[in-house]
Amino acid sequence: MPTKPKPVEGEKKVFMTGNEVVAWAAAAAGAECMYGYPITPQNEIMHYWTRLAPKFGLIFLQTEDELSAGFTMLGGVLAGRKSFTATAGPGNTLMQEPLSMAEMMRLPAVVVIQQRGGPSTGQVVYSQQEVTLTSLGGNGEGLRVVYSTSSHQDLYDYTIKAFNTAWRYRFPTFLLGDGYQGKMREPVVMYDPEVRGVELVPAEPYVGRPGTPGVDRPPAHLRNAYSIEEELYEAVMELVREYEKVAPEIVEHEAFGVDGARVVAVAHGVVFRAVKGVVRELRQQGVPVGYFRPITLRPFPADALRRVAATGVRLLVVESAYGQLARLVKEALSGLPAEVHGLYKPGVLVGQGEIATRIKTLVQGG
Amino acid sequence: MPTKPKPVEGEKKVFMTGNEVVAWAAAAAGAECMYGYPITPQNEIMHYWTRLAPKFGLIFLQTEDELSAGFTMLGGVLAGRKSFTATAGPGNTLMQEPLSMAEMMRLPAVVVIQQRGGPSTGQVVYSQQEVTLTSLGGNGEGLRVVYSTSSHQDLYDYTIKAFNTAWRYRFPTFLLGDGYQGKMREPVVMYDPEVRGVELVPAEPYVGRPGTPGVDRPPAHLRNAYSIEEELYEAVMELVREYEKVAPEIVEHEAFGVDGARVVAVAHGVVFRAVKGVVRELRQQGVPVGYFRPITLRPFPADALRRVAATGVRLLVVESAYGQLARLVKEALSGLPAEVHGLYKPGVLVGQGEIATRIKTLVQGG
Amino acid sequence: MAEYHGITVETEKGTHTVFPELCKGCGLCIAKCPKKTLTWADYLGAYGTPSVRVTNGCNACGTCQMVCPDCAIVVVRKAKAR
Amino acid sequence: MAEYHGITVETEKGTHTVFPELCKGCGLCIAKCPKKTLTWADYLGAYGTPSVRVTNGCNACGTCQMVCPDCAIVVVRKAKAR
Amino acid sequence: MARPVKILLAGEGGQGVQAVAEIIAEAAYEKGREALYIPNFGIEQRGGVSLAFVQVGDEPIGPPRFETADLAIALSDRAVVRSRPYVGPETTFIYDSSIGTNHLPQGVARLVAVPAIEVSKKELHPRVFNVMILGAVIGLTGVITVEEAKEAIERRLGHRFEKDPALRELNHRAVERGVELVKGKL
Amino acid sequence: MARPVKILLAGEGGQGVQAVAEIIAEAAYEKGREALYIPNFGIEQRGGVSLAFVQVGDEPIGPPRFETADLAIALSDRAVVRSRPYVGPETTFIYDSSIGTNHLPQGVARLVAVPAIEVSKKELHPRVFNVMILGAVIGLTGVITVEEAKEAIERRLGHRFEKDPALRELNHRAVERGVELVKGKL
Amino acid sequence: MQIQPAMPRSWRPETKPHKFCPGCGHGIVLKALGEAIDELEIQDRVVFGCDIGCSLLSWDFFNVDTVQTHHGRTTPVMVGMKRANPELIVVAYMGDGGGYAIGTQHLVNAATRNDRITVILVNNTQYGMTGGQMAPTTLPGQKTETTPFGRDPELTGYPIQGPEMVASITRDGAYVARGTVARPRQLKEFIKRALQNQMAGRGFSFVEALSTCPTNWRTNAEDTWKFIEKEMTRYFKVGEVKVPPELARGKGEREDG
Amino acid sequence: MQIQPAMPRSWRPETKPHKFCPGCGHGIVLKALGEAIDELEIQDRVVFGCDIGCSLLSWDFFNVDTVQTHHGRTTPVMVGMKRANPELIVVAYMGDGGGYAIGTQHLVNAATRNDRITVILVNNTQYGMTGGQMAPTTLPGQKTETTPFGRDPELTGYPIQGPEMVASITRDGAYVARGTVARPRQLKEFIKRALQNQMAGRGFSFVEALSTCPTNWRTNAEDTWKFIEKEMTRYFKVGEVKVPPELARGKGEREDG
Ligand SMILES: Cc1ncc(C[n+]2csc(CCOP(=O)(O)OP(=O)(O)O)c2C)c(N)n1
Ligand SMILES: Cc1ncc(C[n+]2csc(CCOP(=O)(O)OP(=O)(O)O)c2C)c(N)n1
Ligand code: SF4
Ligand code: SF4
Ligand code: SF4
Ligand code: SF4
Ligand code: SF4
Ligand code: SF4
Ligand SMILES: [Mg+2]
Ligand SMILES: [Mg+2]
Repeated sequence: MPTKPKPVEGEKKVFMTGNEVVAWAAAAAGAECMYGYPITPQNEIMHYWTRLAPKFGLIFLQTEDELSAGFTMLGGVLAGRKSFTATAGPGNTLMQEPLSMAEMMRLPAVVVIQQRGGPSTGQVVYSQQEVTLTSLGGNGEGLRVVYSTSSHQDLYDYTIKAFNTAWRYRFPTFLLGDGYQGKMREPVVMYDPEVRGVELVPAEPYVGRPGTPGVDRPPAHLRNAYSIEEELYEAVMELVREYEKVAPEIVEHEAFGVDGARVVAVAHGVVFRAVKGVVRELRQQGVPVGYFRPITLRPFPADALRRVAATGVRLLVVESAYGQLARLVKEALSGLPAEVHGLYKPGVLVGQGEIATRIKTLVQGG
Repeated sequence: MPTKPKPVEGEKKVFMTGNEVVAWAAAAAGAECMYGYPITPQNEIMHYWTRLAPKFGLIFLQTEDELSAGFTMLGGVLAGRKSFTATAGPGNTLMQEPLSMAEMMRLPAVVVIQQRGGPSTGQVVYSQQEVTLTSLGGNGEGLRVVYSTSSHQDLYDYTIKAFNTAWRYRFPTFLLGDGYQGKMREPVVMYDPEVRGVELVPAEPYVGRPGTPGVDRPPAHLRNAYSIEEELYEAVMELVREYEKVAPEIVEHEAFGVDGARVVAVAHGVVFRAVKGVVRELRQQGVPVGYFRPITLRPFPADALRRVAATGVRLLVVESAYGQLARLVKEALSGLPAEVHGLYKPGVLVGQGEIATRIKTLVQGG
Repeated sequence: MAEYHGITVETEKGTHTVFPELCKGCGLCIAKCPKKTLTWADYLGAYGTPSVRVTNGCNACGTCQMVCPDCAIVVVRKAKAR
Repeated sequence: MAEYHGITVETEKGTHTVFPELCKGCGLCIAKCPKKTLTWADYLGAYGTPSVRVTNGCNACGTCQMVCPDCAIVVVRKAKAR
Repeated sequence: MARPVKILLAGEGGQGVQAVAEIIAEAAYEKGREALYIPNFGIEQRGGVSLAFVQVGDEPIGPPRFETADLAIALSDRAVVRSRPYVGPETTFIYDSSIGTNHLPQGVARLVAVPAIEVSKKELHPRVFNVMILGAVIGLTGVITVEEAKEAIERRLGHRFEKDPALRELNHRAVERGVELVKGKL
Repeated sequence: MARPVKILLAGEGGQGVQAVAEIIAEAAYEKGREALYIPNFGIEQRGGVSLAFVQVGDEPIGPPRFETADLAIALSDRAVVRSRPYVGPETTFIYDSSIGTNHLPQGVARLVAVPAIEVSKKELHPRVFNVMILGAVIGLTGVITVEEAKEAIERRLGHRFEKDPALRELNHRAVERGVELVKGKL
Repeated sequence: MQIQPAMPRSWRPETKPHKFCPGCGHGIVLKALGEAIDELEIQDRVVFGCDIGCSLLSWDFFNVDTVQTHHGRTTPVMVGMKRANPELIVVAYMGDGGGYAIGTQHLVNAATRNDRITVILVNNTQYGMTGGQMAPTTLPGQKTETTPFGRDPELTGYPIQGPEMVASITRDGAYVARGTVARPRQLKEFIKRALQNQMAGRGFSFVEALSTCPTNWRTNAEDTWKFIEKEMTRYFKVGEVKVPPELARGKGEREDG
Repeated sequence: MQIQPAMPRSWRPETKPHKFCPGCGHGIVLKALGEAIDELEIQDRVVFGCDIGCSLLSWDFFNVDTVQTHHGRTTPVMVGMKRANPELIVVAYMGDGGGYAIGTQHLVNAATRNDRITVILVNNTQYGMTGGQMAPTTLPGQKTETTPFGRDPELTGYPIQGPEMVASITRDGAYVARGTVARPRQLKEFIKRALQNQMAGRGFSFVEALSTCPTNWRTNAEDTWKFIEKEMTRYFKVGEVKVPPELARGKGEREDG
């Protein structure tokens, strides 16, 4: 669609809510369709998208539920448009059905999750309780990519990256934020990806290519159902192999102060902001502490974390959930004698005071 | 309902399919309502239930989908009847929505999962790919009980136990089988639980108790939505505390030959049958190998497995999935230097030959 | 049961009582009153916004009571045959 | 494209061809034929069950062709004005 | 540990292999032995090859599907193809001599053609074809006796035999003829 | 690391605390400082107490919610109650002197009553009550200057001021009066 | 004691003022329901199920056993409950989003099965709780957060005709009506008849209530009434749509409020 | 070359005989669809979406781009596709379970929104693929695996009136009809008109096809025809239910097969 105006030209710094950032970033990433169902705290992504739509020729449909949002999204993908949706909480639970189809058929798609409190309706505000669901949901092996953001700049950068990852590798890709990120305002630099040298991976139609099927070209016959066990085994193993092949290209993390640390705090999302502040301050005070932030929760930066853990540090997982990140950490560290401690606050932000206290206790061997 | 005839009187040995076993066992456990939606390979549970229904005064409704099956089931539970449903694959994915409500509201419920191949529609036959989904599905912390069966006798015994666990502890309880178990025929002893001294935990109504609410008694005001973060935090932590308190009473496993073993194979479900045969035979041949079978996948028998792993054995996780059981194992063994190896065959049964070969290689240090 | 403190005004046709603790100041009653006899009050309602009060001309039709979503108005009509 | 091997019978009004490779022996055509001129054949169909064949009296109405779910029958009517 | 006997039956939808498998397993069970039977199934309601896995032994049976059959019986060309993954050097492989097949497995213990389709058509009745196969399995494995097979048939079809005693006779003859067919083939 | 200034504003739905928070954060941002603002929200669309968390500093802001405010302003009794978890020994706690409350926090750095409601009613107009509060925050924290506040107000309401210049005047007076109100209170 | 508010007996005074916004029609619908419960004297047998949507704000509204369920899922919860204990009189209370969007399959299938439950669906032409997005009931041209330039029927069709749809798939036992909070007395009568129909075991009972949402409509009281009385009724016809023959002959004729 | 089978050009011969059971009506419906595609010359623009249910067996049936989706979800997939590329002519093909049970919300809302898609729904009165359970379309007294003693309308109601329901919630642009495999020519005509209606951009097009399932009905050919022609038509009226004015005046009048 080269004639449409670019949603973001050049580069500019703005002050806005995270949900607005996502809407702009998706448009900047070349997304053309958003299909979605309202749920707090992601609603404003749809609100902004519908306002951008007429200006930039974008498509929007509010569907009848999240099942439909997910499946219409895949319809858009099949037709050759970069499509995405956004949801949260119980909507994320439902979203696993369409996303499991995307996994099996290896369809790209971008899903923004603004976590809220769970289980069930829970609360509409904030948590990190959708880590397991987003990383491993559905009746399969979790062959997907999950980026966990912790700032508006992340929201912008990784929304763009999510579209590229999804369309490059053809695994459904999630952007995992939360209600606080969605609703807060902070500065962010928006840019035209091309200005930064980020090439946008183009979308190709899966159906409706030129020519008559069976005459000029073979028909596209896309399926997700297999008749016998061995047939599916082959299909799944093929997916797994591909996933494991590309995982090293996708995986991302951020670490600080891990060399010589006695304690390394592991956190993601907005909790990471709290951890980062505490760790940097304690380091300045000379406390031997570092942090490790997985940016991709799936694939998980296991190798990098294993290298950190192998130095004999104690790990403290800090999260607004009851051990969901910790589960990924423990899996990653299998076979290593590293202690993994947890500071779990499902549904509430973890205070910097308690993080500091806990770290200090651990440093002192408590 | 003391006037109704007992579905199973005394004790008797029969030869039937696993799905039929489940229907009889549910009736014997005092279940009164089944609400369900067809899906292979669990259909016959409903088929048998509808045939038992008129004889034993049982209630059945085929709902419009699995969401409805789960929520009608919870309606039955609220009205004071032991209610259950059965599903598989994509149906299990959808079932997480109602089950997350049960978790939040601490409602008992029994859900039979006959796993099939995934992700997506996959195949309708067999797999162990619903371990993560069943143990940790939904937007929460996985506060539920999962029994994994590996024989018809298990199906009978643990169906009865599942109802008792659910109604005693008020956590939703899953019976995790698979299509092979559902469709195969083998001998099983059916019995009236009371004959074996198993007391059936009674169901109590949550609504419609005697008296006028607000006049004779407070009204039941049951909710799953909370307004602010701290309120939900308290509610979730209360659930977690209760869950952790009762977990030691619930957790179950089975082990053999682990003392002095160089390799311990870990497996559940029908794969365990294969592992058991191989391990017992190798043991007879003098190979230092044992097995560990988690019967509850959630809560996971972590302590027991840690004791095994602490002896320095190598573990081999064998499963018809790509590392789903292994993930639970690795989490459980956090901090221990035990090697966890995997023999993963998503969607197909693992052959005894390859299990034996792999074990021998590991015993020899390969 | 909680006791509410209504502000009762005797009207020609009966009494008109407003319960500021319940009134959220939505104005539905004012807009719906066929006689246009309701107006904003200077006492505040439940949310600290102005409540309502009756002025002259109320015919005790009860419409305001009926449409109030918060049961913040009670209109009592004088018994006719008295 | 695969070539099919039909068994063609000349009837009074035209030709009647059955493709056993396609025929699953459901019998829908037999039951629906207005002239009751179709019957089980001794050649087998796609699933190893008997296929069908036309007997005397076919009026080439094409009903059997129309209702066959597997396109296993072709009826050709002789051009009238010949 | 004594291993169970592992039998694979494979045929077209209408050939009745599932009934044979069920009868064998149930008869063994009734006789007090351990038994397990599982059909294959897939997405289609009809049209595929029908496989039946039967195991009979004296200790509880292990996994429901086995890697290698002791005895495999394939009754159509497609059935031969579908059986091959379950066939090994220890397998006795039986197939119907009337099916034109190029897919016979190599390197099995024994490869035996039996004219079951022909015999059932000519001597008995096509409808008892599968009962003859039952006889053949019994003849080859001895997992149940002819008597036990007859009792199992009686439990299944007794109500029909009431009305038509000749049918009983036909079934009995079919079992026996099946046993005969394979006599000396091992 | 220089810590940001942490401001909590709490009021009833109609009192306009979110607008104040937004103006402060945006003005700080425009001035090139780091700023973060987040409202609280819950299940109800209306009726609850409205909380606003604002942070202004010179380095990127940490978590969006803080444990302890440097400055907390509560404008109703319920707001006082909801603010208490965010109040500590370092907190300057401001409340409106007209609200009858028994819930004032103890052990804070300073506890200051300001007659904002009364002044806004009597001297200005109830609708600029929140602008006065804005002035008070500026007066107490200096996170932005009066000039910057006025510019921020201009960006928000400029289109309305075009039609009604008196309104601009009123708003400016309100900011200034807010600053005055707290002068010397620290 | 002074004059006290005329709350229905079945309301729970401890939780009043309730949690709905000023001028919200939910309050009027729930007053009608409360009065119907009082008049039928069934407070001890009613179970009230509320959806997610603003209806959830009524989870502690009544002195009646209450279950708050999931968005769109109140119908199946109440169906399962009623089938498990037919002595209960169950009310499924939901919004237009819950009933006509995410929960349509439940509504349609409960209606088809003629489940003996009473569904009260509050049609406020949008999604109240989530801040005012389009609903299947949104009027052509109406601005919502997801139709910021007005709902375009070319793109998203016309407002769904819920009671008419339910009528098209039910048989004689069903009761179907559309009321409005602008006529509270009639609305109460419809609700009462819907409950009576359930009590008589005849069948599925459905009342759509046109309702106000000044918060998301951004209307003052005057415009609120205008929207519900003039705009909404252009698309939604108020009245009984289907009345079982027995009920038609019985008491409880239509009254206008 | 000898006489060759009269397969529609758009069928894919490589996958024939197809995977449906002997006597399955799906084959007749798909022949009608294939012929309609041929006659309209749209093989290069059609995208065929099939549901889970026996309809999935058609995932490689046509020389037409095809997507097999999830149970009940074909409607949204095709809606999303059509909106993303309106040049495509999309067909959502599903069973009565997929359309009237698990996917009702999608059907109802796509109809309400007047989405420009064509839905073909095969009504075989039960769930074929899973072995013959009750569907919303099961006839009173009909035995299925989950109504082993016959469907009892007191417990589970009467067969759903799908096209009538769709008609009740659509406006002028929609095309709604019910055909039957017992009248293949008429069925083809209905399907053709449904496609034409989409091509003209008028609106939602819906054809329910009464269809046979000898496998689960356990009927021989004689009884199969009897059931569809005599039993099913007692509850399901064959014919056009809603025809856009433009289409009514146009070509393609109803023909009986
Ligand atoms: C599965 C799921 N999806 C979305 C939501 C978010 N949500 C909560 S209420 C609501 C809409 C409410 O609208 P309506 O049903 O019309 O009720 P109203 O608030 O207008 O009374 C939505 C979409 C949710 N809670 N659960
Ligand atoms: C979510 C989900 N639930 C259940 C199923 C199992 N399932 C597959 S097909 C089917 C029913 C098919 O019936 P229908 O839609 O009427 O199609 P038919 O086979 O009769 O043509 C069901 C319930 C599934 N695949 N996915
Ligand atoms: S309708 Fe009720 S709440 Fe609204 S202003 Fe009038 S009295 Fe107050
Ligand atoms: S009773 Fe009638 S006239 Fe009087 S104030 Fe109320 S609405 Fe107006
Ligand atoms: S209808 Fe077709 S498939 Fe069926 S028997 Fe006749 S020719 Fe064969
Ligand atoms: S063409 Fe007509 S008459 Fe001839 S066999 Fe076919 S159906 Fe019968
Ligand atoms: S948002 Fe609308 S529907 Fe919800 S409580 Fe407020 S006024 Fe009522
Ligand atoms: S089961 Fe029924 S619907 Fe499915 S393919 Fe067979 S006959 Fe057709
Ligand atoms: Mg609404
Ligand atoms: Mg069907």
